[in-house]
Amino acid sequence: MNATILTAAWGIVLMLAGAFIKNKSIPKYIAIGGLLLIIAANARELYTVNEGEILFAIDVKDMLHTTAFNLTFITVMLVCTLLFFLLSGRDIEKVGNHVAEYFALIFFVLCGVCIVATFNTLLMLFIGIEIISIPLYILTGSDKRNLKSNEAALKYFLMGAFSTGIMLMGIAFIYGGTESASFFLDKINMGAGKMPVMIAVGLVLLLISMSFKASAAPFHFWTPDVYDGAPTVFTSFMATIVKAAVFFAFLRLFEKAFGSVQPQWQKLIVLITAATLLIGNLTAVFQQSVKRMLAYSSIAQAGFMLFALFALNEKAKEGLVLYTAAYSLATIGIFAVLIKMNDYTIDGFNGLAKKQPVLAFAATVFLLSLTGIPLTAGFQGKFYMLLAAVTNGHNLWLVILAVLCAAISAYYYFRVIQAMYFKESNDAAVQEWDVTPAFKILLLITAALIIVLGVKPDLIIDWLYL
Amino acid sequence: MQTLGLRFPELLIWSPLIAGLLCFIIRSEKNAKAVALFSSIITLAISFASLMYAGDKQLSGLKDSYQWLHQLGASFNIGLDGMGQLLTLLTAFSFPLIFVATYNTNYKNANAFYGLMLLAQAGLMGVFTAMDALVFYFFWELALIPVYFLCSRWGGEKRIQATFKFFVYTFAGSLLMLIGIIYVYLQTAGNGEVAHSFALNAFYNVPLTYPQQFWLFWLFFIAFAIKMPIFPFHTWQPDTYEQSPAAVTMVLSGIMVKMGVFAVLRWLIPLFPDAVAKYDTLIIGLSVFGMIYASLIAIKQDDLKRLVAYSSIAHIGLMCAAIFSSTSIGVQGVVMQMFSHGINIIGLWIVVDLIEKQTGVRKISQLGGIAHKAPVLTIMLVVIALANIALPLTNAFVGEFMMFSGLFKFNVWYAAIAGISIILAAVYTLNMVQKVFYGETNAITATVKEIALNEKIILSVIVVAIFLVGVFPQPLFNLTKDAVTVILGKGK
Amino acid sequence: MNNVLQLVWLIPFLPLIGFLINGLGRKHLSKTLAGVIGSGVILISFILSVWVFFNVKNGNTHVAHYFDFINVASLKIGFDFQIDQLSSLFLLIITGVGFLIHVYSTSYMHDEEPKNFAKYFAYLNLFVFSMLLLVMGANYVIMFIGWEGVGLCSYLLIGFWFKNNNYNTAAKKAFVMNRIGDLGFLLAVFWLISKLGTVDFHNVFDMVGNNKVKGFTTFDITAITMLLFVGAMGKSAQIPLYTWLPDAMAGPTPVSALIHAATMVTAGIYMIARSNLLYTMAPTTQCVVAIVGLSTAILAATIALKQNDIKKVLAYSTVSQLGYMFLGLGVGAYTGAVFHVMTHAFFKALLFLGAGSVIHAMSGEQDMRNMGGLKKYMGTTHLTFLIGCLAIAGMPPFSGFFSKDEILAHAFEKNPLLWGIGVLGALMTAFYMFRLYAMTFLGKFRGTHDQEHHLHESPKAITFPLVVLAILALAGGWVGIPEVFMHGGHILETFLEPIFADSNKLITAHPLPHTTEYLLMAVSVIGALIALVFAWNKFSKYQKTDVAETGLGKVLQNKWYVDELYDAVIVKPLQSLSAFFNNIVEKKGIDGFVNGVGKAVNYGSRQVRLLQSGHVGTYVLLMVIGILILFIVQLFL
Amino acid sequence: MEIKYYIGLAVALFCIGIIGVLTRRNAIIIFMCIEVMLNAVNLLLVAFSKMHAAAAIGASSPSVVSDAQIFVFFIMVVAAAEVAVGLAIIVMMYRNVHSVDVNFLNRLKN
Amino acid sequence: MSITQIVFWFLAVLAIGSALMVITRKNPVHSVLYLVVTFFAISGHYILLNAQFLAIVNIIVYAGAIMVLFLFVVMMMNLNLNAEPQKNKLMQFAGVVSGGSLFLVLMAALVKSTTVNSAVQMQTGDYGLIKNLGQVLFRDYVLPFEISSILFLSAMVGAVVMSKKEQ
Repeated sequence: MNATILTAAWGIVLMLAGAFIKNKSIPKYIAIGGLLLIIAANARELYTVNEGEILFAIDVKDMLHTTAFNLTFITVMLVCTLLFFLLSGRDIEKVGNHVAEYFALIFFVLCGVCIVATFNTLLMLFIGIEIISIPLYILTGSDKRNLKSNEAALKYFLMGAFSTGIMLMGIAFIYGGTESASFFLDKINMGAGKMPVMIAVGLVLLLISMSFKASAAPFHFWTPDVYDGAPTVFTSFMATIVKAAVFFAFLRLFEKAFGSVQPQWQKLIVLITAATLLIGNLTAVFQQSVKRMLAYSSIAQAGFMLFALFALNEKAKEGLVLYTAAYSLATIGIFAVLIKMNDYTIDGFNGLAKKQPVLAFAATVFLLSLTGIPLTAGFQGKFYMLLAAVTNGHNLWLVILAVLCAAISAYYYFRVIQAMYFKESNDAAVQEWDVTPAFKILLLITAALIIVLGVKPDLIIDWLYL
Repeated sequence: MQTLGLRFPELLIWSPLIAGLLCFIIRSEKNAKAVALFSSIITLAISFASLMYAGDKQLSGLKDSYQWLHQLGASFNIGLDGMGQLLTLLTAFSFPLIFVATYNTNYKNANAFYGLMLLAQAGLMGVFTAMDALVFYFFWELALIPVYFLCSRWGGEKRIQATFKFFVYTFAGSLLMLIGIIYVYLQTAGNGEVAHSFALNAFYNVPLTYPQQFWLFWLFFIAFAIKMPIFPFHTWQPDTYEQSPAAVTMVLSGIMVKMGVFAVLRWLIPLFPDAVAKYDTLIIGLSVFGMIYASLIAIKQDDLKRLVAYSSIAHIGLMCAAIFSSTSIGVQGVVMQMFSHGINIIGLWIVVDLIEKQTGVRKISQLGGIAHKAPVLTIMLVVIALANIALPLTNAFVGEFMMFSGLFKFNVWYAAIAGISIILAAVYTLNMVQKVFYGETNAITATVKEIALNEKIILSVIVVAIFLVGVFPQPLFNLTKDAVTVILGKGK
Repeated sequence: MNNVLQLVWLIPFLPLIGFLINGLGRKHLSKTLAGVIGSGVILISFILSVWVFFNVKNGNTHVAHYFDFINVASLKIGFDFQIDQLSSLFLLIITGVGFLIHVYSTSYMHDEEPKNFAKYFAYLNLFVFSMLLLVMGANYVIMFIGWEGVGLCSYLLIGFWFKNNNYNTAAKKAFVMNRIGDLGFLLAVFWLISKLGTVDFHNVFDMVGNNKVKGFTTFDITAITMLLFVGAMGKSAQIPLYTWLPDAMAGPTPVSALIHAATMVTAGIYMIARSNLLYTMAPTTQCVVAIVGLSTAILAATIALKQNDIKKVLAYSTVSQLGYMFLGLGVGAYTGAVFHVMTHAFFKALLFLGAGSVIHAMSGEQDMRNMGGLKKYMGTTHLTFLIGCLAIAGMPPFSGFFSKDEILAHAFEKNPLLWGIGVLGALMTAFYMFRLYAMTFLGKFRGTHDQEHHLHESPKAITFPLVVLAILALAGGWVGIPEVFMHGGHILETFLEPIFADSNKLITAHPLPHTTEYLLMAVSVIGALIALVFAWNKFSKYQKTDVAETGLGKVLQNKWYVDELYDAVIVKPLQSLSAFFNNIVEKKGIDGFVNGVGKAVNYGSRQVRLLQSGHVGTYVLLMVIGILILFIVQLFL
Repeated sequence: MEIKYYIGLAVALFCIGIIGVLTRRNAIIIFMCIEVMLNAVNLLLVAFSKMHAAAAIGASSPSVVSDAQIFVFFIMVVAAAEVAVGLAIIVMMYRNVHSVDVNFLNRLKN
Repeated sequence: MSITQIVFWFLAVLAIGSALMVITRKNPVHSVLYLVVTFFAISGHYILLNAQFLAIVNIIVYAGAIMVLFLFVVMMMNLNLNAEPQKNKLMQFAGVVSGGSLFLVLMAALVKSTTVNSAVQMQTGDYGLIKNLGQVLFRDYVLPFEISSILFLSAMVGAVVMSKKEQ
């Protein structure tokens, strides 16, 4: 709750700052400061979650429901955002003139993230998703001169709006199908037993729209183009925090509202997961541009995250938080490195280890984490997901498929590592590196975080059940 | 609180790990070399010291040491039983050898090289001491990563493809094993606060139904088979050996390959007795065919490294077959042979490396007459080669003798067919000796000089070890007897 | 128990020491020193052996346990030595002949440079060590250790002059063929382990003899003995594994004398004599042994008829003589076989050394066609050589007569046909030996002039062993005078009695009537005599002709084309098989598959990415199709 | 009136919207089709609310009806916001390429 | 056939028909106008369901403000008739088929569905009146209301960022 309100408020603050402050580098500091504040507030709420004392005692009619679980998630996301600001803040300033507005929009998105992490009624879900999407349409198109950016924005917007329509249709059918005639998750949930057709229809439609937002196949088509077209900083943000939040919402919705009838819709998840894993990994193999490769890899990772819905048990929930944390950290890091490159193709990374050992090392850690090598957070995430899936016990072939796809993913992640360490840089033109010592240190910190999480995932998981 | 003496398992992991990280930090390459050598000797000392506590229940770590991932009932549980001690000893023994033998080779940014080597050592130590499935898996993967970097950074011409194939291959295998581990874990009965447990003895006592065993078996076996490697999962090996730098090849073939064999003994046989009973004929068949197959291919090889690689495949095939004969004598032989083979093959690699360094070629057909130029080298090589073909009174004889008789107990014909490989081994080994060392010198080998002192020392250490173990194997048997009985006790 | 049998370990240990000293110090030792050390250690162990022998003669046998070699899980293999009549006898032969040959070598190898000289003695000592291990071992494993050890030494010594690749190839051939035999031996050992759980001689014989073990059938015995015999085939150069021995002549001549005539090749006979009980209990095997032995004897003899290389002739004659020994074992004449081993050790060593001396004199020339008339140049050599020839031809009272005759007599008991063929072989032996003798020593010299002017009698170090061996070759047979001549004349038989006691119990002995026995001897001796005289006359006036051999002669000269046959039937197919594995199965098949997976992924990726057409319309269409599928799955399936 | 007619009507409009999205290339028209879809939803929600009103639950707790209608209200709000942004994007694109054809820009593919 | 039903069918046909016109017209301006018609028809339905507030909002916000905005943009770009090159026939056909089959699938599933109560309360019921809705909106739904203000802010910022000229 604290975070929800404060993020919104800080968004407005930044918006106004944009109106009055002309200096381009100020907004970043305002944003970082605000974010620290918000994290503190949220952390306090998390500590005192059992006493239930919060700064803003608004009676929200339980439309937003905060527990240690989703507060922890929010904290993780806010921390990731902080890292994102710290690592890529300077690059946000490079995108265009409206720096403060960009930050404001990001804060609005964060507000949406908080909402979808805590929503308790379909209305809030809808609004949350929208408040995430609309600023993103803009951020995607924020590089106005760049046609790629335009195209990405247009595609994203049209398809996003389309999926919104589908989601609303789903909500409508759910509403019509339940005797309780309510949008509240717990009211929708009507025990085991065959679901009425209307609920089923609504469920499928919701599933589809959420899969769209989570970029799960076959509703992933927007992802590569948008991630590729959007300014890289914002891609980094979209691909990590936003995606994570959507997944969290996805899980929350289907666990609270449809958890009791999971067996009836699990087959859909199986189909989607399989398709996502295959398409994501296969397509990533071919890519020559690292940026686009990461876009596809984000789809592939989504395939793994879908195991949370496939399993829908305690381990799955813990796993999702862990996975999103690991994935976000690594992706933010790798994008932060990517932004510094002149040449986004894999060959552009050739011999990076010689030119920028620190960047190369950090990038290696991130990539290893994404591959899921032990001692990195990525492994813990994958491990929990597999654990959850095997615990669930059905469709073990899907698990096998998943690990084989993980092996494929090693193929494209390691291509970058190979380029950095084992290939000689071919371009004679020496690029000037906009790499401050602070940046390097931050990268190393991020890498360290990943390894710490890889060794002791308890650090997060213990918070979930405060 | 354990006494210091019983912290040996941890020490065995920490000392190379810390030294490895140290190597990365220090800039000077000379010092890195020294640090590596020094730490590896320390590790050796620790490992020797740990022998004094052999068979100590506390040392064999069958009790929780550190809480770790407590929600999952995993704990950082490591210990040394007889088999573990033998293999940690092998690991600790090999690394100084390797470092000294390659002391004169100068790698570019050597500190990274030695750092990674030591990390690999730490990983291997972990694998051999793990008493907890999750810890085991962790180290199983961790041992792989540094080796991957070593190979593709300092390797030969086609290193990137070769080692990458190797990496993905083994990675896929171990992920399958991870699924298996998780599945078994979910069947285990945990203690009070957690539902399940990853602890070794929990795994040993897990009740698995027949059908479960039959498919779980494969999840584990494929991972191990790739690592060992067993025909037909072996094709990564010759390429990798060919492409890797000598020191790494030694680690790979000397120790890493043993990971697979070790894992089969530690995890596969005790966990899935019925599956083993069901599939033993099939797998022994594969292994035996693999032996003949590899030996025949070895005859055709013109590249020294590939030849040794294939001969190693043949030897491993025998080990695998002997394991699955699940006779105590056969398994005892395998444990023995893991140690012997490790030493011998490292010796072989050292010789191969020396030749390549001096002549710049590995093609058998281009070499010849080295015996005139470097008699000491020749004698050493001949001894090691003879050990490689398991001549009596060399270490390999004992192991192979027992493995064969175990195999024979299992099935006469398998033993007979497998026996053919010892003839073939003689053929290709002696061929190699003749073509490379005997005959007249040629343009390439004319310049060969006698080997340097450090190499002499190393090789003689190896030779002494070969004969020592070959004549007095009994101490090693006493060391590992109990471990074997445990394995097979579970297996029955 | 008196102390000497406590010291037996010294007998093999001393040669080992010699090996180490010569081997490690080979750079620093002078030739003389190396020679002295090399021969000295053997001499000492010979003296010890004599001592041991007389102890044993007083019925003082025992098994000495030193340490556990392997002792795990119901398998207990000790590092034990067994000292009894058989082993002590062999000890004598090995160390005795061994010593003489060492002495001989000191002079024969004198042209080598010091470090090779020392190396040579090191190898020789190592050989003696392994040979002693072989005969002293108290169980099959220790025996096997020695068994492979001698194989190794023969490999090293054949390839002693390793510059010459043909020699190396010969050495390799010897080793590999031995390995084939060794495999048989090993399998037999495994069989014992799996069935009896022990490999100690006395346990095994005890269990089997008084069949204490349930389910240990005649089949097992037959199988084990057969496999052991395969081992013997390899080691003792019997059909089909004999072809390595002639090639082994590449080694220095003393080596041929020691390893490939006197000692190593008789290991097979020793092993079978050692396990005589098993063989007696396996008639089938015995029959096989007899047949193989006999046919080897004949085959080798026929080949020897046409060889011109002096050492090759001796080599084939060795093979043939070994054949006789196996015939003896096959017909149950264990004593006879061992007896023949002994006498053969004497005269064949003698012959080889004599040949060596000739070659030495001819400065490396080995082709008899370039020799002749050496009689007047080298008296001692000639005389001793003649004695050797007479002995091997089985002329009474030379040693060969008694031993060979004993074997043939038993053969006759078994089956007259065996005897008949055996005699035929004996005649051939006489013939080719005297062909050899005549071509070498009689007639006029056919070599080049500088060879002729080099010709000289060899130094003492060479002639001394010749003389000693000649005496032995002459008198060695008198320890085994048949009953018919002198009652209780067969000292050897009585000495070895305890070894073969159990077998003899099983063999129903029906001794021949004395008349028959006289007849048999007469026939063989007269036949041999005729052959001898014929050869003498024919070849003493041999002239070099360059008309190529034709018909059978050609076949014999080419050794029945056996090598070619093996090459075509075994080597070539193996080569092509491995080529097939390497090029097709490995590269195309398995690796092809592995890489194929990678290629498939790449291909799939190329195809899948086409879905990403970049058109919103297509995307939405695909999405809608996805929606449709999900609906159908959810609502109608 | 039977609810199924409303369902039919709404679904029909919804599908027409989808078809429009599928068949047209003019960004603005596609956008309008999406608006049609949204309106179909609104209609359906209102119909459902009245259906529940007639049911027992409607009698017991009347708020359920207003819930749905308020939801519709919010949908309209959001739609308005979307229109603002959407048209801005389209206009921006038009500024750059002088076309509103969604297939005109096709740099991002594969 | 009561008057309600007649009205319902009339409005239904009107809505669907004009919707079809929206997606078939070449000229964007026509499409916009037909869309307005559709909205009016739907508002009619609202009134029929006695949800006056929504009916009004629909007309004011949608048919009014939003469509005007559309119209304005279309006019500004003055997209003439053949501005839009036709999609290839295959795509159009596929689109129609898939959309149509989606409709069929949904209906096939839904007609045989038993809902809590098949009858819909027409004309009566005052929940849809502004007074009630207003109270609910500002009592229970204050949070979403505020949040949606944030939504609007972001949309506003967005519009500014988008359309403001870079200097």
